Order: sequence, then C-alpha cells, then structure tokens
Amino acid sequence: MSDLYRMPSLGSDMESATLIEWCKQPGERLAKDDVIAVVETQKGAIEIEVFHDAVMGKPLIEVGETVPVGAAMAELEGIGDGIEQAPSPPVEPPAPSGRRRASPAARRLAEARGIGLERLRGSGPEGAIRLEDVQRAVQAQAPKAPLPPDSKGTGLGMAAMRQAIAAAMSRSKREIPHYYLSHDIDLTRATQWLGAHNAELPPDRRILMAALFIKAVALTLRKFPELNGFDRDGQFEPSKAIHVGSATAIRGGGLVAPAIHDADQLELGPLMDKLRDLVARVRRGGLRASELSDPTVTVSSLGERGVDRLYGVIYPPQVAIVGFGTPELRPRVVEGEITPRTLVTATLAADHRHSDGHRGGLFLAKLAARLQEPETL
Amino acid sequence: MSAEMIQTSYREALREGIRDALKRDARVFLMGEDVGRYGGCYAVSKGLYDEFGPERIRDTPLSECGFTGAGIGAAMGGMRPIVEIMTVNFSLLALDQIVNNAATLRHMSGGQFNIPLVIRMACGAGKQLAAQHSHSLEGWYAHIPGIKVLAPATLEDARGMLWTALEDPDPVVIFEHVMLYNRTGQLAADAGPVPIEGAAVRLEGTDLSLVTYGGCLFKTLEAAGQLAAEDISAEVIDLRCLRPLDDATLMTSVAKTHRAVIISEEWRSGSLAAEVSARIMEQAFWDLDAPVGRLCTAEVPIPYPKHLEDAALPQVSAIVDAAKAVLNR
Amino acid sequence: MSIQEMTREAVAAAVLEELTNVAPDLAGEDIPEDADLRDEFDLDSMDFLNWITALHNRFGIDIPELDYPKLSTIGKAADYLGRG
Amino acid sequence: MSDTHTSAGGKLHLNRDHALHLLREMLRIRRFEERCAELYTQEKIRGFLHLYVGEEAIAVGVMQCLAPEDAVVATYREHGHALARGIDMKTLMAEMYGKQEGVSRGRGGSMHVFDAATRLYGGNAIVGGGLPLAVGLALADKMQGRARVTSCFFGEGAVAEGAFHESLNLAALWRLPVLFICENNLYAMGTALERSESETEIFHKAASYKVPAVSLDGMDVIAIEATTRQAVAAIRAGEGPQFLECRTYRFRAHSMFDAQLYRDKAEVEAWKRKGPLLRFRHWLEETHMLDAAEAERIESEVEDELAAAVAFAESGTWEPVEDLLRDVHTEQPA
Repeated sequence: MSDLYRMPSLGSDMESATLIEWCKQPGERLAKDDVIAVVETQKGAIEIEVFHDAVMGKPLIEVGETVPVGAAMAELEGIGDGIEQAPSPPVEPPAPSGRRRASPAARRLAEARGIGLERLRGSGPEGAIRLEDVQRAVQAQAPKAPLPPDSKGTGLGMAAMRQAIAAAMSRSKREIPHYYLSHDIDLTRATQWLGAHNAELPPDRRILMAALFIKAVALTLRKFPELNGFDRDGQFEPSKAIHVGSATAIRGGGLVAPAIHDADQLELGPLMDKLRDLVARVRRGGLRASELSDPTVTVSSLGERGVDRLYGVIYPPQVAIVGFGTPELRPRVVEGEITPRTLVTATLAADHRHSDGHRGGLFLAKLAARLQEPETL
Repeated sequence: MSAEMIQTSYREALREGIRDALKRDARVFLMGEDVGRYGGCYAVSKGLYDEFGPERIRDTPLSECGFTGAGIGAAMGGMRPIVEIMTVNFSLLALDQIVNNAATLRHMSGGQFNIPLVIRMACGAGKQLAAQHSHSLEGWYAHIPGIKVLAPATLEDARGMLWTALEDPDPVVIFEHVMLYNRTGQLAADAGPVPIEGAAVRLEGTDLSLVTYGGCLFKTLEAAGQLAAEDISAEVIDLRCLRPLDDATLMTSVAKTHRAVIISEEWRSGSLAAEVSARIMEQAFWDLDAPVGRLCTAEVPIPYPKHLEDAALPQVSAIVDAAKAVLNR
Repeated sequence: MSIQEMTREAVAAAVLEELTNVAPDLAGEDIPEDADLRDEFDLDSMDFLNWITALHNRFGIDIPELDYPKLSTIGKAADYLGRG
Repeated sequence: MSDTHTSAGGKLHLNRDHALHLLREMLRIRRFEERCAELYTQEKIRGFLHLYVGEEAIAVGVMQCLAPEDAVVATYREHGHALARGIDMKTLMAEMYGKQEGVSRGRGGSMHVFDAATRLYGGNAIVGGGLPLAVGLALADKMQGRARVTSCFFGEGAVAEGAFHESLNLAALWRLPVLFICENNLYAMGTALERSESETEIFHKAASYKVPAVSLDGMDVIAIEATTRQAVAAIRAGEGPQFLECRTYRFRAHSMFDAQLYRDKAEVEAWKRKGPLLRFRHWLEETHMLDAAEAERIESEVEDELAAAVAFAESGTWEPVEDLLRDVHTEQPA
C-alpha cells in the first residue's frame, strides 16, 4: 500500500515551505521519527519527520520548490505493513452545518494544541472527529514555538525571523498584562559547588550555571502551576509537564528558545547535554520539528558577559519568563558584615491575568532557596 | 501462592462467611424466612441450624417488615443481625423499615444510634422465576444515603464482604445474584475479609472500559475475551460496592480508555447504570471519545419462558456489540 | 600529529577551525588572533564550553575552568595549547 | 377519681409526694406543649407539630414503672414521652427549634426525638414504624439475657398497619419483653376509629395473638401507673409481651394545621371535662393533698423551667452547614 507524504503544518501561521534537502532516497527504509527532509520556513530551517514506518518512494517535488501545507511531497511505500492507518492529511473543508461533531477528548486535545477542528477529517459516526483523528494531526503539526534560526543563505532568514519575533512580542505587549519582580540571589555556594564539580571533569562533562538555573526554575515551578502553561483565549491551561524554553541569542540578532522537555525530571548531566546539543544545533540550523514543542515557560540567562538584570517579555501563549542577569561579586550584608558575595539578579515577568505578584514573589524566594542547595539539583 | 486453595462454590463461600461470623462473634445471628430447618431458599444457610441452633439461625414468619425492623431494633440493642430476605422482590415489604429506619436513625438521632445490621437478599434473573422473583432493584437501594450496598460477584467477595460488613457500624445491604450461587472456583482456604469500598479492575485494557457488577461480571469478562480476539482491549471494572460508588477507579479507567459501556441487569430507566453514566459525564467528560454506552435489561417485567427471559437480559453477544458500537467498529 | 610537532600557525588554524565548527555562523568572518572572542564575537558560555571541549578532544590537553581566561583569543589559545 | 388505682395490683403506694410528682409531670408536658403551639405560630418551631395535650396521663403513668435501663419507642407525638422519660426540657426545646444543642442535635425536630442516655429510640414519624424496632430491641435483650423491658407507644391508627400485626405475632411467638401501649385517642388524623377498624376494641386484636391485653381509662394517671406496674412485672417475670389499650383523647387538632372538620366541638368539650390534669387536680384537692399555695408553687416552678428552656433554645446555635453530611454514616477513623 502506498500513501503520500505531505508538507506538514508546523504552526497555524505556516502556510508553505521550501524544500532544502531530501534526507532519504527512494527505496530507503523510514522508521517512525526519521527525518525525511529539511524545509525552510519563515521561521527557519526545520527537519521534518515521518510518523510511521515506511519506505521512501518517489519524490514529487524538487529541492528549492515551495509548496503549501498539505501538498504531496513524496510517495511512501509499505504503509499498512503493521500500520493500521496512514496519517490522514489534515485538510478537509468544514462541515456545512456549522459546528463540527467532535468527541470531548478530541476537542480538548485540539484546543490544547491549537488545531482547528475544521481542518480535520472525522473518522467517527457521521464524520465526527475522534481523539485518534486529532492525535494524527498533532503528530503532523509542530506546535507554535520560538523560532529556529536562520540558516545561512536561504534568503528567507533574518527578515522573516525578525517579523515573527515582532509579531509575537507585539502580541505579548498588547495582550499580556505583565508584572515584574526582581530578587538578588546569593550564588556563592552554587558557584563554589559548580567549580569543585567541574574541576574534576573533562570539558564535555562540565556543567554551566545556566543548567543549574533551568533545573532550579523547573523544580520550583512544580509548586507554582500558575506560572507554567498556556493562556488560551484568556483561560489558563496549566501544564503538568515542565518544558523549559532556553532562550538562546543568535549572533547578529534574533532569538530562539527551544524546549528542554521535562526539565524538572532531568539530572543535571543529561540536562546539560540537552542544552549543549540544542545550542549547537541552533548555531547549525538543525532544530527538529519535534523539538519545537511548546515550551511551557521560558528561562533567559545573560551568562557571564551581560548586565545586571533583564526584564523579559513573555512569549505567548506562555504566562511567565524567568530572567537571570550576570552573576558577579557584589557587597552584601551577611550577619551584620559587608561581605563580597557572588550575586545574581533573578527576574520574573508573569501574566497578571493568571497569577499575582504575591505568588510570583514566593516563586523567586523559593528559587533562591533552591539555588542555596546546588547539590540537590 | 502459599495459601492452600480449595474448590468451592459461591453459595458455600457465602455460608462459610456466615459461619465465620457466627463463630467469631456471639452477637451475630441469622434471621429470615426458612433460613433454619429448611436451610435457606437458596440453601445458603444449609446445615447452620444444626450447628448453631434455633436462637442464632432464627426462622421467621412471613413478615418482611416485622423481622427486618426487628433486625434494626436488635442491632440498636447491641446485636449484629444478618437478616436474609429471600429475594429483592420481597424486600419491598420491608422497604419502609430499611429506608425510613435503618438509613435514617443515625442521622435523625444526631449520631446517637448506629444500626450495625447486614441485610442479604437474592436478586437477578436467569432461573425462569418470572416477574416476581427476578428483578434487579439494587439501584433503588443504592439511591439511599445511610446504607451501603454491595454486590459480591467473586468467591473472594462472597466469602469476605460479609465479615467486613458486620464490622461496619452502619447498615449494609448485600445483593447475591441467583445465577452466581452455583458458580464454582478456587478460593484460598483461609480467605478472609475484603474491603467493602472500592471497585475492582478485573481485567486491564486500553480501548474501552466495561463497567459492571454482580451477575453480569462473568458475562462481561467473557465478552472481553471475545473482544480481545478481535484485537480490542477491554478493561473490565467490577463495581462491587454500589454505594458508595468508587468514582476514582471509574474515572482513572475512562481517562485511559476514553470510552465506557455500563452493563447491568437493571432496567435502564433511572438505573444505577444511569448514575454511573452521569458521573462519567460530570467527571470525565473531556476524556470521552464516544458517548457512554449502556446495556441493561429490556423494559419489561422478566418473562417466564426461557427464550424471552434470555432476550430481556444483557447477553455476551450484546455486550460485544455495545463495546464495538462505542469504538465505531 | 601531536601538538608538539605542529607549528604555531597550524595550532592557531586548528583552534579557529574548531571555533567555526562550534559556531558555524562565524565561518567566513575575519577573526583576528587578538580579538576577544566573547566580547567581540558574542561567543556565549555554551559556545565557549563547546569550543574548549573540542580543543580538549582534538589535542588531548586538559583545560581546567580556572584557565578559561587564558583562552580568551585565538592567539592566546594557540599559545596556551602550544605550551602543551 | 376511680378507686381502682389503690386496689389494682396492690403494689402502688400513692403517697403525697408521688401524687404531686405525677401532677407536676403532667403539668410540665401540658405547659411545654402549650408554649410549643405558641412558638409555632411565631415560626420558632416548624415542620409538623403534633401535640399530646389531653393524653399526658399515659406517658406519665407508664414512665413511673420503667427502670433507667428499659427502652422507650414512641411516635411522632412524643414530647410527653420524652419529658416524662427524663429528657431535659431545655434540650427538648432546643430540638423543637432545630438548634444543635437539641437532644438530637436538631436533626430530628418535633417528630424525631432520640436520646441514647434515656434509651428513647424515637420519635418515629412512620405510623407503625416503631413496633418492629421495639420487637428487635427486646429480641436483643432476650438473646443477651438482659431483664429489660422495651415499651412501645403507638396510636390506634397503627393498628391498621401490617407492621402492628407482624410485630405482635413476632413478640408473642418469641415471648419477647415488650410492653405495647396503644394510645387510642379515637382518631387516626381525622378518621374516627369506627370508620377504620372492624373491631374497635383494640385489645381484642392483641389477645388474638395471645398477648395478654387490657383496656383502661387513658385519662386516669393512677390507673395507668398501677396497670403498667403489673404488666411490667409480668414481662420481667418472663411472661412475654403485654398489651395496654389506653382510651384517651387529644384536645387539640392532629397537628397545627387542622380545621378539625371530622369532630364536633361538643365532643371535644365533653372530653376536656374528663381531662387528666383537671380530674387529677380535683381529686388531689378533694383528698387535701394539694392546696392553692402548693398548686401555685408547682405552676410557678414549671413556668420557670419552661422559661429557661425557651431561653436555652433561643440562645442555641445553628449547626454549621459544613456539617450537613455528618452522621449519615459513621465517621470511620482514617
């Protein structure tokens, strides 16, 4: 049985993309999750995957060709060998009678992933959309995520990215009533601990302070669900999972924040590996669609060469962003004495529709406490 | 398994439960119509009269209201009575005592009086006993705050629920489906008390939840087997305790499977199946991927002829069909 | 070839090569030997660590964190490694 | 006043103190209920309110013969039984109000008075509903070898219920220690006895179950006490259940909202002239056991007790709504 591989929708604002590269040749086996091609979008180059085992068939478009979402890109063979149903393309005209029939479970998932029911084909009675239909669409759709970088020389690059950032940040400032809090956190212990930890390790196993920040934020968020999740038309939808978007600046301008999934559950080492891998691929332009799942919160850390503090702008539909300025030795009163301590100024910008400054303050205080015990992170 | 297993029947398991209770606690006595010399309408108490004597295996006149009320009074007076009512249809003559007294006295007395009473009764169809001995009115009882309602289906529950029920300070009504009495199987020789709260997942599955209890459990398990042969993974939930209902187990299952069919021998209108369905709508609506299905008895007094009785009741093939319907298959 | 056998120019070229591997977007940039990489080329902590890791892997030389300031430019890095 | 009380059973020692005690007990009930009627019109008491006015001699007479360990099962017209049994007037009035200081935490109200301390098992608002309970309480006593008596009050309306017949049969069959007291006030709500029973001599029905039964003047507190004493003695002697039919009359309506279309005023007035308090008081005065000063003192003390009870109920508190579901089931320790 053969089927068509179609241009996936990676975001509700994506209309088309340009094929940069086929990663598989006709006759090659494709395992679920294999990258089949790289496409250029207005948000940059993205690797696109297959969702079922198959065999690469005849390509239907050529490198350099720009096709709309849903357009056939290649034939796939062997679907159905152990696979019940091929992924059905998420294109179907809306039902004539207005509201689409859809099961509650299907509606919930569709809403959570920002998938319009009108685009789906229902496999249930009288065309009702079932959970399975939405799950298929979710697999075919990367969530709206911060931007992958411009990869060099495609021409779409910087301008499109700037445009996307502009749209997101304008929406944020227009719609989200931010509140801002800031707190100086003593990093002396964490710095010492990290130094001692790294001293014994080769460079590829060393950990950056940024990883501690991400882990500490993720762990602290467990107790502050109102800061972790999404605003959906004014309703807060908390997220059980904590996916931390790690803001990464792109030289020459631009910014991405790919997610470190379940950051609260990762040991520091693996978390650092993920972070390292993400940054490397931000530089190379190799972020994969599946890595662009919505972060549930963003952490922005200025590193060692920045300024004291940053006031973040929330990336919609998230509801909070945590910023870390540059850690440095500053005078601090400890037990009545002015003592030099390594301090970092942590800031929180959060959506006032869904949380209040009191809770935000508690969050920063807990975060500070967490960072006093770096060995527990 | 370390415990010695014995081959036994549901009836014997119930009897052993009663015998345990009589031996363990001098306050326990069994009272009802023909429980003594006759040995019980369904022979559950056979032999106990000889063993424990007429005081503790107490035959009563045909006066359900009187002896059920006496059971309530005796419970308040410090005894632990087991009142046997031959069949749920007869229990309607005692409904006043159960609903107006057993279920209310603790509350109306501001907590001063407890009714540690157990009422056992047979229920259900399948023995061609027609419309005055075959009904499933568990749902009526499960409607009443102040009493607990149990439906043991397995040998373990038949043996162990009575024990726990007698230790409960409040009235407990136990429904024994007539088609289960002859069911045999292996039971640990030292099988002991079981909890009288909480549903049991009798079979784990992922595609849909089949919710049932009592006489329909084994039909449902058989249906689940047939579904498995068609690559449909059904989870089978035995409610066990009809009041209070174990919402958590139900919702956990539905959250996993997204589909539910309730199978019960009641009439559909105003049934416990309706209650379970409503709770799923209330608590698990957004998990549902198909309307909740119900398979109940046809809305007719149970007829006498076998073929009509069979046609009225939920059967394995109908359970399979109902399951497939919610799966759109 | 061990680093001892390499010329300083070769070491500096290798150091630059590793840098552009880590940060391909810097490829083609004119990076003077004495330019502070972090200040002038916006190398962030992770880029820097990845670069150090690459140098460690390539030359087998231990580079403790405390020595990071000694590798702030291509030239300094070449000198540091050349001392091997 | 009849002479039967002095001769019947021969066990009644009627000295002045006891006589005045009986008077006071009946007066407590009468005044309590009169006040309840008034409070009902002021909406302090709600629900159904069934008054015992006219029937006080029965509860007071019977209660003299019960021991603290005996049990009482009564009906929805049970204020008199509760007071005569020894329930504090304050907690009873608080119950009438529905306050949580009430004897049943305010959960029962007028029709459902329960008290574990005095073994009062209701307060049962289902006609005939208490009889099987009494049988069961007595069964428990018998099975546990306790020489206790369960007294069971009911109106003649209950006699038409199956529960009456089932209970009498069971009690007689098993020779249980139950004292059945039928308070025959001639009307089941508004239905006269002769309109609801083919056999209007209720005690004959009991006799048909082989339960020793007598009919007596329900307005004569002395006769009731004396007869009850004999019956209780027989029960304690292991003779099984006993049955008293007390012919009486309620002076007020069935409940507060009752136009009394079913009986004429003349009949009510005639019965009132035979009222238990009136007759007993006259008899006490005739025998010089009661003088005006003493009568005044008793009245005044009852008034004081009643005033305190009303004040107690007024100052009582409402059970928090958070406790709504309390006592539906026993709270099990976690």
